[in-house]
Amino acid sequence: MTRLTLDGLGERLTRRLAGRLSRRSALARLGATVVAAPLLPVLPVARAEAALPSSFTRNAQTKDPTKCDYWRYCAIDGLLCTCCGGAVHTCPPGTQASPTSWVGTCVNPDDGKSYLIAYRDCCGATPCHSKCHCDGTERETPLYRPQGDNDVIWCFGLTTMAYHCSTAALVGLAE
Amino acid sequence: MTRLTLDGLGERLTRRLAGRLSRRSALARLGATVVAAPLLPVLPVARAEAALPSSFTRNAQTKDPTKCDYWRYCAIDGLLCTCCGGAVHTCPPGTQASPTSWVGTCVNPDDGKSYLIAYRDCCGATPCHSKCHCDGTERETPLYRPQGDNDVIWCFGLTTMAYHCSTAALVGLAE
Amino acid sequence: MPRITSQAAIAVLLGLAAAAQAQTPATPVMPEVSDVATLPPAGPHRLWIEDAFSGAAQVIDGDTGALKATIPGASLSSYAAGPDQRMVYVAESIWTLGNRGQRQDMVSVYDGLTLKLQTEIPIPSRAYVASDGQVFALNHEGTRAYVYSMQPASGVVVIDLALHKVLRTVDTPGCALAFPWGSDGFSALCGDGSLATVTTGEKPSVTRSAAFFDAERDPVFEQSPTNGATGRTFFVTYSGAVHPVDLGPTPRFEPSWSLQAAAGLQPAGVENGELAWRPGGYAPMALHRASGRLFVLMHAGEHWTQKKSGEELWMVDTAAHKVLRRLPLKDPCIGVAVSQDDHAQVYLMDEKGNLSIRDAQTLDELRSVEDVGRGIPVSPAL
Amino acid sequence: MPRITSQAAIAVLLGLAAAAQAQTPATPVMPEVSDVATLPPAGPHRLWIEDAFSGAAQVIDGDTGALKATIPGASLSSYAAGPDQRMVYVAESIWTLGNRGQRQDMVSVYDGLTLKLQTEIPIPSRAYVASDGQVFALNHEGTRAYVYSMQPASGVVVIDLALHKVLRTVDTPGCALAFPWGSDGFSALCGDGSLATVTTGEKPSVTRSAAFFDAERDPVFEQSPTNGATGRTFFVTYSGAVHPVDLGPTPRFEPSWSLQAAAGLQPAGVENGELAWRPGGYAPMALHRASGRLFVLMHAGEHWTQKKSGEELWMVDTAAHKVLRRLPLKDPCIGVAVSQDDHAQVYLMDEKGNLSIRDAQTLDELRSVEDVGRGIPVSPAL
Repeated sequence: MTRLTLDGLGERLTRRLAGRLSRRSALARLGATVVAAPLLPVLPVARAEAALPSSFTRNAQTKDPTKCDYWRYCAIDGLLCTCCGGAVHTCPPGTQASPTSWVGTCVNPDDGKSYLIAYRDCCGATPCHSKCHCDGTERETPLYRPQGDNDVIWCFGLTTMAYHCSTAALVGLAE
Repeated sequence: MTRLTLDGLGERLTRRLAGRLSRRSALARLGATVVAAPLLPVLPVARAEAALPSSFTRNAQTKDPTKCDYWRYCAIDGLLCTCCGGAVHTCPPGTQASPTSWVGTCVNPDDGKSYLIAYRDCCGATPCHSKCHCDGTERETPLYRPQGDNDVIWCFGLTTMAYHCSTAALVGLAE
Repeated sequence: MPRITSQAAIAVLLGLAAAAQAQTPATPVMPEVSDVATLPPAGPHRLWIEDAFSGAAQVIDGDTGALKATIPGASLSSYAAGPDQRMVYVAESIWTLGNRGQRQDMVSVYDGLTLKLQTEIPIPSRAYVASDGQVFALNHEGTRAYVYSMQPASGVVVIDLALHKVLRTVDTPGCALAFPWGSDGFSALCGDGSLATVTTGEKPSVTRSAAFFDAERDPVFEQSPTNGATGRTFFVTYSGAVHPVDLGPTPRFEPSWSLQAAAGLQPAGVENGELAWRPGGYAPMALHRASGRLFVLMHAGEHWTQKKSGEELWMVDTAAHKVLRRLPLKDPCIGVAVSQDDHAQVYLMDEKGNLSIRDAQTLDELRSVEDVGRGIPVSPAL
Repeated sequence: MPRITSQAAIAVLLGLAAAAQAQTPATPVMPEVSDVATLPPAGPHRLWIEDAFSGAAQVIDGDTGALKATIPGASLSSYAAGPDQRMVYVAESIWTLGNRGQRQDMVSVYDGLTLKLQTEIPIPSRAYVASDGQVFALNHEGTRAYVYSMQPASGVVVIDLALHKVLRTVDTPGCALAFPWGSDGFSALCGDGSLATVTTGEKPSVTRSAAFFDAERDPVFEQSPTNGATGRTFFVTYSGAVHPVDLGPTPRFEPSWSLQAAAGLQPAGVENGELAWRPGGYAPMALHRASGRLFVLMHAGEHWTQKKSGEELWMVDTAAHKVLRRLPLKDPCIGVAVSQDDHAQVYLMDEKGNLSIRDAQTLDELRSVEDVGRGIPVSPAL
């Protein structure tokens, strides 16, 4: 609807309003999600694991969340907030945690279980100078399956989408 | 005057106008310079050379303007436009040549003469990805002698001051 | 007394009357005038290096390796060229205060020779993604541009490039990207593995095919190469299955075939632990449209390594389903592009940011450019 | 049914109802909530790494070397902190369309613990320079900020940080920078080698001293260290002459002395070919105010090498005019900073972007941080 309305308006005005309107709508629609966030997960659970663990899982560790081989990062793409003044599921000061996220299913090598990980971007500031750039691609899907796409800037519903870094919050067991 | 006027206005408005007004005044005052550009030089001529040439001059070459030791770059600071689709005194496509510049006095090792070089920035586009970054510091002066300060973004009087790269135009003999 | 005049002007500008007076005037000689370069008309070997995060696309001459210009762009912009690259289009999202303020989505229009900004076409929204896929594409005539938008809902903004205005936004629920065909049609890929066929006239129509790939376990690359003039498209899955489809009002699906089989190897599977040669990278493949030759970056790895850099470049005859050449790469490559002329060039970007320019027939290296910087190679020829 | 609700919401947002329905619901367990960190109150060893071109300042804990936060800023911004770093100020120039559009100059005000934007103070203009000098400075009480402006004419914008508004702009023709002293005064350096003394009350007054250095042949560094509380300032020339001045309503000039002589060497001259130890770099010196110790990056070179990286760090007793230590540097350093506490730390940034944190007494290395990235170290303590 938003768009149809906009098409009626003059170009300049359209541009001035576009961002605000579409963000508003996004926010409205996101309301539920935001509230319900603690009780996520929404989202795709991978099919039963194959007998053999994935190459990422076979090499994953559970001790150092500032390294790309940390078990939760099987599908992360971006700068680790753990290197930027944040933590595994904590955004650095001055940034905003996105209410939306893409999702990965990572195996914790300590218990061999699969967990859902919500990769929430921290937004609203210039990118972190972190050297910790990782690009996990396990079950990472293209834009037509956005819930698994780590190329998307996941800052929907925030006042700005300037990307700063990415977190990996545990949201549930996958089995 | 500009400023006194602005002080009277509301803060928001002040901000909206500030850039435009100050740029306008700058442009107005620059008119003469722009027009007179072909007959520059304005500008500080160094005192008589010491007997010995400077270390930059002793190592300077006159063949390759994409290298930092090219003779005209004795006081340049920035990305060489010669590596960005421009030339020694030509801005790359899509950028604007600044009507103002800082000035250096460089010795051409071929004739041993000192020449005035106007370092004009090319502005109005994101910075060039050039690997050719140089920082000549011969007679380079601090902000209180801006005509010799190569830390200043010399894009005064243009519609934007986004820095792209720097050129080195020959403007005259220094003796 | 021009010198006086200009001295005065500068003096005022810099507030340095005192200093200026003190200066010895220089002997007037004919000074060099500063000017601005323009690009020559684009030849077939013009190349773009697109850097998603820093923004800006470098314009490189494949015949010399020289950087000729920079197309300005905000972070996470998408770039496209019109016919003969006479016009250059940048789809970008800019906030009025840089990292905050009012969001502004637009397609900025630049003259292809001067790179001077011609106009900005405001658009309601666009997908803000670090994607090299079909998020911004022109039809083969260069009269329409399609911008994929996912905020708040999935849709495609249709732009008339003659009128410089948005015609409409077509909702594409569950489907993304835009593979243009004909004058005003495009196809999109859907989350259930089907294809959406969209006509964008007064009454836009969206029809969905049956699923033709498993979008969850073995997705097709969003960078799958397409020919906007014919609709001929090769959707390549992460595991290397090639689905040839003739896009159009009624898309024609051909049986899929395997890149590995085309090289005389076992087709690759999708189970953990299964090592095979697989396509991968950030710009993993490029199609030479006239010859139907596909150039694919391949690496040895398990499934879900679709972004891993290529260790070999495979030259594939898409008609004969045959791999004609396997070129081992000294340094792993993140992207490949190919020019569209008869004496085509292949462009390879390695992980260190070095560009290799090769003859597309022989794959011999013609020249290499060191330290071009992050970014993927793109041949902007429509 | 929160899961249903949120599924629906996401489904709408992403237009993926179909896909979402298909998904197996996960076993609900207590999921982690995403939150945002805040900074602890600043200790004396908090350090900023300021990157002029990319913008942003990294906040680093000198006791661990860890990156604690990033202060956002546009390209070519200047950064300053209020008392106890409870507030952080960024003087920046932003165009509404990034590389084009409407220019907006402002001082952005951030809370020192949350780094949340509090307000933006619009200013008429500011010098748009890649300078690490005194272009943006607070008085020692943190009640006033001074922004140097050179467009169109030389002047200083005076800001009341309690009212968050510009009080006035004082014209400083022929003079630049702002070295604050007292509650509402500052001094500026002039192109003829003199000092301008400025009071910024209702009726601003600007008085000029006689020239005390040769601004053309041997300028003083714009990064010359100053003590806003006492006005004590050491203007250091490119050749290493130190001019102590007590800034104030009536500045008191002391005879200059030579850094080289303080090390038992010949004072350096300014003629070509004269090799000597000289100060240099992008942040070439730092003053420990309580002890009066000056830390200077020195290199062996001829005159006009004022930006060359330091090959030694000299620790200088400014009262005794004596170099106490000469520390050879393994890698050449572009910048030095020092904390202001009794157990002070010295911060050295080398050309490779590695940070060395040292005890200011012994100059022993306490820790080093690899690859911090471009930028100069700054101790933000007022």
